[in-house]
Amino acid sequence: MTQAPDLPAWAAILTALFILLGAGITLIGALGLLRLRTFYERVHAPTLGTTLGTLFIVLSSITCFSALQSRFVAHELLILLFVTVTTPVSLMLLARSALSRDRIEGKDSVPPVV
Amino acid sequence: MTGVDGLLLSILVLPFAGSILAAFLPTAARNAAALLSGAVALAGLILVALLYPAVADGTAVRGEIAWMPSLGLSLVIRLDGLSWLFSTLVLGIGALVVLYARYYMSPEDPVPRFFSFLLAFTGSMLGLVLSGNLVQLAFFWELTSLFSFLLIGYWHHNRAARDSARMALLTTAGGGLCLFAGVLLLGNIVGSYDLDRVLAAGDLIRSSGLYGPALALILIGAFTKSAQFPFHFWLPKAMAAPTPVSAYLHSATMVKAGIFVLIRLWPVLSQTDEWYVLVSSAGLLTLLVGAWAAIFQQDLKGLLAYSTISHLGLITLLLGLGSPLAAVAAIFHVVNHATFKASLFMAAGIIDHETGTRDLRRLSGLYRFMPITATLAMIAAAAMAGVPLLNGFLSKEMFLSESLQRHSGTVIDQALPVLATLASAFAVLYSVRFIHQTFFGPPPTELARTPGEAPRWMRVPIEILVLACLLVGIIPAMTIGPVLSSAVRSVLGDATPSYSLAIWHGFTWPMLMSLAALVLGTIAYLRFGKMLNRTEGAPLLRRFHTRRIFDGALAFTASAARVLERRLGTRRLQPQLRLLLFVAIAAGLLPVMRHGYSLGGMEGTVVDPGFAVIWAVGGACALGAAWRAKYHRLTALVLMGGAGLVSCISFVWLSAPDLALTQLLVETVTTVLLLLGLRWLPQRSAALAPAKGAAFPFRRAVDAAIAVAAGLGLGLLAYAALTRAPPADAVSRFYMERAYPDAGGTNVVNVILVDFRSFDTLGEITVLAIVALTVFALLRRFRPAPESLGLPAQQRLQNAYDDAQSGREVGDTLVDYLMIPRVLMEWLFPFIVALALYLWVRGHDMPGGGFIAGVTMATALILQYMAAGTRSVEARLRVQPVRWIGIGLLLAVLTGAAALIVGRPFLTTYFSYLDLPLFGRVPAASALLFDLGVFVLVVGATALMLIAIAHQSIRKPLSRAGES
Amino acid sequence: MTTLQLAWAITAAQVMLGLAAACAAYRLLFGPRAQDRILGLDTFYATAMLMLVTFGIQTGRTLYFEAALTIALVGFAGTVALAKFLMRGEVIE
Amino acid sequence: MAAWIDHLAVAPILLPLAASALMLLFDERRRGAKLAVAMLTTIALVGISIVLVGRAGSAAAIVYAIGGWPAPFGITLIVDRLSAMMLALASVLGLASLIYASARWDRGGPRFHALFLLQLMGLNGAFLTGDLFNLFVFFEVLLAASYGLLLHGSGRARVSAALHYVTINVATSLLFLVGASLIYGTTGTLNIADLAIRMPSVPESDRMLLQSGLAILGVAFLIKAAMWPVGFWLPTTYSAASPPVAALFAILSKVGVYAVLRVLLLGRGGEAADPASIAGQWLQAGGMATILFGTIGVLASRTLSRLAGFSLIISSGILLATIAGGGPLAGALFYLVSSTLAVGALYLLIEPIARNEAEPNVAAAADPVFEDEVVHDPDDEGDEVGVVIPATLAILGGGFLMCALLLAGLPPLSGFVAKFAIIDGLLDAQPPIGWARWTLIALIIVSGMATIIAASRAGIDLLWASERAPRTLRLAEAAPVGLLLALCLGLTVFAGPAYVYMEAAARALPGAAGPPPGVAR
Amino acid sequence: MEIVLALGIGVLTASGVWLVLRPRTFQVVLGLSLMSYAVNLFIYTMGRLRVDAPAIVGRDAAPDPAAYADPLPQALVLTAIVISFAMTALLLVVLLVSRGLTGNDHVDGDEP
Amino acid sequence: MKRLLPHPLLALGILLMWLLLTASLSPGQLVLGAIVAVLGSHAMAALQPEDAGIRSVRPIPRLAAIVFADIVRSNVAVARIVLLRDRPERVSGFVRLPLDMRSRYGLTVLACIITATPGTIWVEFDRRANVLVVHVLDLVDPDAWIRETKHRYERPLMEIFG
Repeated sequence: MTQAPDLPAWAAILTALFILLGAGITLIGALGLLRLRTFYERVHAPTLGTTLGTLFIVLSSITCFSALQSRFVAHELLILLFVTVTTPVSLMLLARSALSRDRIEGKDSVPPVV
Repeated sequence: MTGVDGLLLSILVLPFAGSILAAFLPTAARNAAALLSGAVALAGLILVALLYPAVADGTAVRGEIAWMPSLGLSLVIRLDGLSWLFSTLVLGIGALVVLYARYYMSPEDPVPRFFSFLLAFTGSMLGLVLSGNLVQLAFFWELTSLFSFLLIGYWHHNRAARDSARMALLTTAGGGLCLFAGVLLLGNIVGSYDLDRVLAAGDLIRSSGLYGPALALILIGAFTKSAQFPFHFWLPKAMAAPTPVSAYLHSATMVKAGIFVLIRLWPVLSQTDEWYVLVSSAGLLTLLVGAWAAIFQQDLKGLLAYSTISHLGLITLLLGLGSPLAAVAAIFHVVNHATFKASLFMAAGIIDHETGTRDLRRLSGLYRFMPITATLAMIAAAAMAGVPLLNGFLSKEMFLSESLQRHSGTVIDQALPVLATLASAFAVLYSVRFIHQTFFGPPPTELARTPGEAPRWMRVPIEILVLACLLVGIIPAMTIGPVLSSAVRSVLGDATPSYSLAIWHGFTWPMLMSLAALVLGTIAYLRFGKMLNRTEGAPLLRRFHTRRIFDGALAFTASAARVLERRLGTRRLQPQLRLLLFVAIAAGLLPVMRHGYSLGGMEGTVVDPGFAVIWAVGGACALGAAWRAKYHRLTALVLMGGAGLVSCISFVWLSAPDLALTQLLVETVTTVLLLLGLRWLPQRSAALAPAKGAAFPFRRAVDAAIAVAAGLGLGLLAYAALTRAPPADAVSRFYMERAYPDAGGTNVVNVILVDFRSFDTLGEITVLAIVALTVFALLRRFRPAPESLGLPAQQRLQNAYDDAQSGREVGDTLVDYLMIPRVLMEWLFPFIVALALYLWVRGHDMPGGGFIAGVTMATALILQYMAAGTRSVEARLRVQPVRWIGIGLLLAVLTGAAALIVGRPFLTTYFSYLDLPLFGRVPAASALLFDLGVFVLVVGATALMLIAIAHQSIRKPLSRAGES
Repeated sequence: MTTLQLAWAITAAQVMLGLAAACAAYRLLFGPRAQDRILGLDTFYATAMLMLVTFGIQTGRTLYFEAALTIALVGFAGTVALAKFLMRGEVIE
Repeated sequence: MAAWIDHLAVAPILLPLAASALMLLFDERRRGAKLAVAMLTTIALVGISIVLVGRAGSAAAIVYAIGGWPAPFGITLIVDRLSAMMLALASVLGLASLIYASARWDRGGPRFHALFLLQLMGLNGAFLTGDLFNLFVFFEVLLAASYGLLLHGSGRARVSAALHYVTINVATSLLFLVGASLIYGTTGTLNIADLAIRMPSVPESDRMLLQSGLAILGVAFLIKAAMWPVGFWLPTTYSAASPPVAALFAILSKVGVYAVLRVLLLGRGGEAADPASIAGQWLQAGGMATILFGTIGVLASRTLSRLAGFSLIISSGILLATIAGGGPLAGALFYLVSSTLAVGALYLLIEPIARNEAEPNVAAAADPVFEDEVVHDPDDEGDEVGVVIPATLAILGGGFLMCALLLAGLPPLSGFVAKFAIIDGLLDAQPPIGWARWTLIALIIVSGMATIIAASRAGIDLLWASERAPRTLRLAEAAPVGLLLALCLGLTVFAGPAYVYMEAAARALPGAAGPPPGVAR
Repeated sequence: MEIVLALGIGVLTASGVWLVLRPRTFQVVLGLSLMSYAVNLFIYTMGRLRVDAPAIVGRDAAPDPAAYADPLPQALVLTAIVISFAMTALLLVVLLVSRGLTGNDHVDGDEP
Repeated sequence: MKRLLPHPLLALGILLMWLLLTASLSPGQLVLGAIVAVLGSHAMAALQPEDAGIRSVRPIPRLAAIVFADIVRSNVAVARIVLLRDRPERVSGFVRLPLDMRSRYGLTVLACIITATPGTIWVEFDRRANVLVVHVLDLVDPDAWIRETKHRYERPLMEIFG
């Protein structure tokens, strides 16, 4: 499936650039999931995708639709905003849960309780 | 309806009406019930008598009421000579039995019920003999079985009565079913169930290929009812019934029903080899076996019962012989047997009544206590033995003379005279024994009370019957002659032979045989009389306990059925599901096998690498979930979430954004739901698993095969469909064309949901509502397993830690854990609400809609619950999901019903564009309101389900007394 | 001309996101621990959301935006529930 | 604009739905009012269905287009003789169950009345709808409500049974979806009447898919109809349910048969070139196996409720085998009505007959564990609904006897007429009559005999031989049984007109002459 | 695309069926959920695959049906999703209650 | 006013969101958005959240800029760790960060910042001790890291929320 909207050249280039950047950053973050050694290291990886990755893809989308509809379309910003707010929630909770589990199992790599 | 019709009908209706009336009499109304029954019987008798002139010449009168005309089934009441004779017997003896029973039945018994059954039985018997239709005959036949069951089991506190009633029912009703099948075959051969037409079609029937089966089935019916060997066993057992019942059922009615059918169908069924062999051999065997067994009975009623069997065998034998004269003898003997056997039963009842026992060995010399009864019994017994000047003699002589004729040219012809004489001698023997042991000899010694004469009116029925025996025996031509003639003629028609009813035909062979039997029987009694008292059961037959065989067969049936049920069925779930899937796969496969699997020619779309990658992930997730679900539930759940997400992405890829949204939201809610449930499930681990049986690998292999087959099957079907062009004129074209112009929405999917097919949506939300209510109701009674009643391990550890640490309180860990997320989730709440409202409003035009909005809203609520805890949320928000469900449902229904007010069909939408001042053109669709109902309901239902489970964690266990 | 290049760029981006999803799925499938799997699922969701946005770009339609927004706004509920279950043994207290 | 009587077509669905929605707005304390609403609704349903029966019997079928969309596109409700008859049957059975439940059973758990009405709604919808997917939706409605009602009162037996029942039915629903969607995928329509028209013109190359769909759909129906070997769930499930619920369930398995009549026979109509379809032979064989299994089960059953359950299986088998074998449809319909009423009455009778103590505690499961579990119902304490009537044993015995006769097909009630009609119809074929028909006839008779054997054993043990304390029976428990049995009696007396009606109903089914109603193209 | 989707449906179905046949209640619930995913996709395929053709019609001209994804199967899937969600919830609660009453999580309520 | 519109800022936010969603500034959408905004703020009011108590808005732009820059920088840093050959001497570990700030909202924003920045994640917080445990992917000098964080984020946040 190779198709794309018909955009002016500048918009097309920007869109392509942003989208590739965003996807690339996200992919790097995801690769981190594979490469990093411990859970606490791995938990950092997805934030790449949810910060800059999302930012660029959203930018790409904004560029594209603004060009298509000849006006500034910004509703994608909502995605960015909510992702920024919700991702920390899940990661925080997850990290704390992992910590709790490791403590219960007596792993020595985790900090003792305060 | 003519006058005759009315008369005929009232003959049939009277007993049933009386029966219903009697059933409603108070338990103590003995006299009223008896009076009613007697009046009914007498009235019937009078009606029948009035109709005699119409049938005297052998023709029939008919009354007909349409019942199921399209099936050729009408209620036909047909009275001819034969049925006149039987009706008279039924009603006449019925009246006498009623009189007798009035004195016989104890005041403690619920007598009205007895009379009610008796009358109903009478009615059924009349219905049987008056049937002008084969189906109707079977109908009343089964009714007689039924009411005889109730009569025999009348004293149901008595185990013997229960058992014998059941045995009688099973035997006769089972036979009845055979008869039913048989008459249906007959009807099929003839093309009509009408008796007249059937009787006119004898040749057609006998030449039909179905003759054999039909005959066999009808004979089984007749033989069971008439207690022919080997179906005779129920009759002696039925002596557990009150004596009036025995007197009635086993003389004139029940057992004669079988005979009646044989006579009725004699013209069309007999005259064949099959008939001769089957009927006469059954009759002959029964005659001998019954008589032989009667000799050895110690019970008065048992003796009479076997004698009845024997006489029924005699009649059957006569019918089996197939000659018209034999048929005449048979009909004649029916009447004679009825009279003397009824009186004998009544006499036996009196003896039982007066002495408290029916055991021949304990009875003796009763003549001096009850001379009248004794005399009457002696006369009746003499009739049974075939002593001259009594009616039994006449018919027996006809029988003996028939036995001398040649019928088949086989060895039976030679043996028959000897066997007939022998059977007669047996009859003499048991008759003599009956009389001599009961009435003669020394006075009885072991009786509980001193016997005396029975009440005056209790003897009257016997007197009347004995008088009949005498009259018929002495002046047959003047008494029974005309009746017999009309009966015979109605059966035999033109084939009626000439016969003479006279006492004296000179010294003929039959006369000599009779005498020989009398002498032989008497000598035998004198010689062996004492010995008979010492035997238990009849020699030769002793080992042949049909009763035990019957019981054994029943028990075997039950246990075999249980084994089979276990083999052929199962109560376990897994085999059921295996079968279900197997059958489904097979069903889907068969047409493919027949038509061949083929792909269509439509060009496919190019495979997108991203799509392929996603599905590789999705497939792996699904397989992983299947792999891990046993011991790693959480893992499996997470993996399933992955698979769900993949299917959601594919919906997006395949241009179905609505589906993707819905799938996604449902996915999230399902995950939360299953997690909520996980808390209450037992820990599982591979280490704790029980040992596996030997069949384990095999079962897993089978399951795997089924799984692969199902996956392959569905995948192949999908692929086959995908490669074909869609049907050209699919209805969806209409939806796309009309969605905007007629329904005002551009999102066709949503327009279908809330307009074209909104009825589906209404049903769907109803399902959701029902399930939510069910979940709620079920969880009110939820009691967790004891080991999951306490806090989960994590919480216990964390609480213990909080408790141990100075400066911390129990629960601090939780508060710290959730502090930040809680703030964020609280502030997200209004935004999610706004999103939900947005999704609802735009649904008609773009992806969204009430359901999606509702689930979004519910998720917002659940997030609050997760962040703040149940109590905290419910202290702040008014959460009333059940009410929301009600409101949503009502809103949707009322929106739909509003159309009815203007006479439009239900759920017709109203749609137009309003030009509002500020807003410009605004679409105003009633579908939006309908969707609001969906929205509210979905919020309520989803929240209710999740919250109901969540509430289980905060319920306080009752502190039990005695526990610390 | 640019359209074709853009199309290729978008497809490439989708493949990259697909690979990212595959990486996430690796954690999802092979753990080793429950938290890794949940992390994998969370990443998967994020990736999926981004993928939806790329669809929007590809087709030039805003239809997919709501789905993406919904994932952004409520998609984390699943992760929250899973994490809380790990921590506390139950989801709603 | 449609005549008012046409709008009545939607009332059997709308009325209970609205009434139950209304009930949800009030909490559990208003039980009396809810009972009144439920009772009024059910009585109204009986009235409406009688009016519809009258209407259907005298004129052409009502085709009610929901939402005003024309036939193959929108969803239509079809009131013809058959659906009107099924409506009447359902509402009468519902009324009887509700009266019975009012004796005390409705207090076994919350929201009984709402669930009850929704169950009726689901049934009515399934009978009325002329759309395949809508049929699925109503199947789900009635199933969901049946889960709720089955679980009403809770307790281990019910929950265990429900676990199986729900699982099997969810799997079945998936089959339904697969089948229905395949049919849509090959014909492009979901309207049942339209399907009948389109099926013959499905190209040969797509036939494989279409028939696969029909077959899978058929399996889904047959599971609901409890055909062997996919019907083992029925006796266990039904005997676990509380009596009024079980009585109402008596019609549930008939929905499967009804669906076979409405939908599967289309396949036969479509296979004009192939009359003795293989599917029909399978169905017939399956039906006969079902009769056999039911017979075995009846003989093996130790409790009355299992006996009743297996009787239902027998009746399903007889219906399926008769329908599939091209037997008399009218006779089958007559039998359907008669056996449903009889089993319903039997389920209502079982509990009073087998009742051990004077007043069973409907909520009895165990002591409450949680504080909030003890829901104090103000009118729950010592409240006598109805009058305790004398002569209990006679009434119970009489009722039981009648039920047994109906099931065994013995005179004098409608069971005999029904079996006569079926056998007569089976014999009424062009000779020679095939062995399959002979087997079927034999099986029908044998199953009747087995019913007598089992029922007499159970009845004698429970009614005649038991040494129990005098039983109590309330009017509210006896009256519904009386109602159902009186209907059977009526069906016997007026067998002629009833049969004529059913013959007309059968003639209107697809496969018979003339185009089916409900499609305007 | 078609082959990928068909394979996907097959794998989902097979996993679901395998789980449905397992003896533990939770497995059965998961299995039914997986099967319902598969069936939902299956229903969707009956409208054939359309890439880049959502069923949103324009407001102006009469649409050409061939240019859109078949909306009817989508509507059916939506209904099916909702219903299967409801049934999953119900089954879950039933199995929880069964677990509480019988003390184990075997589908038959007792260990074989 | 407070009863009519409990959280005016929030309401504004929702209105903004609505307008963004509908991508329209038509009067109709404005009115509809306003209605939704009022509804949303009432929903919030029902939850009875703590008052945010924003003291000053001046530091916000600067903070935002710092955060954005940090996010970009750490994105690159983490990407390097992932992509290039990982330094064997790189250690990751937990850092205990004693806080001075008490405001819940301040802490929340801090949590978001720390977690959203790749390479650091908010792990545990003890309310009574006001100590935070952070996991750092590339931990070179814990004390320096603590000092920097407190300076860069905590101080401005304390200015904003007090």
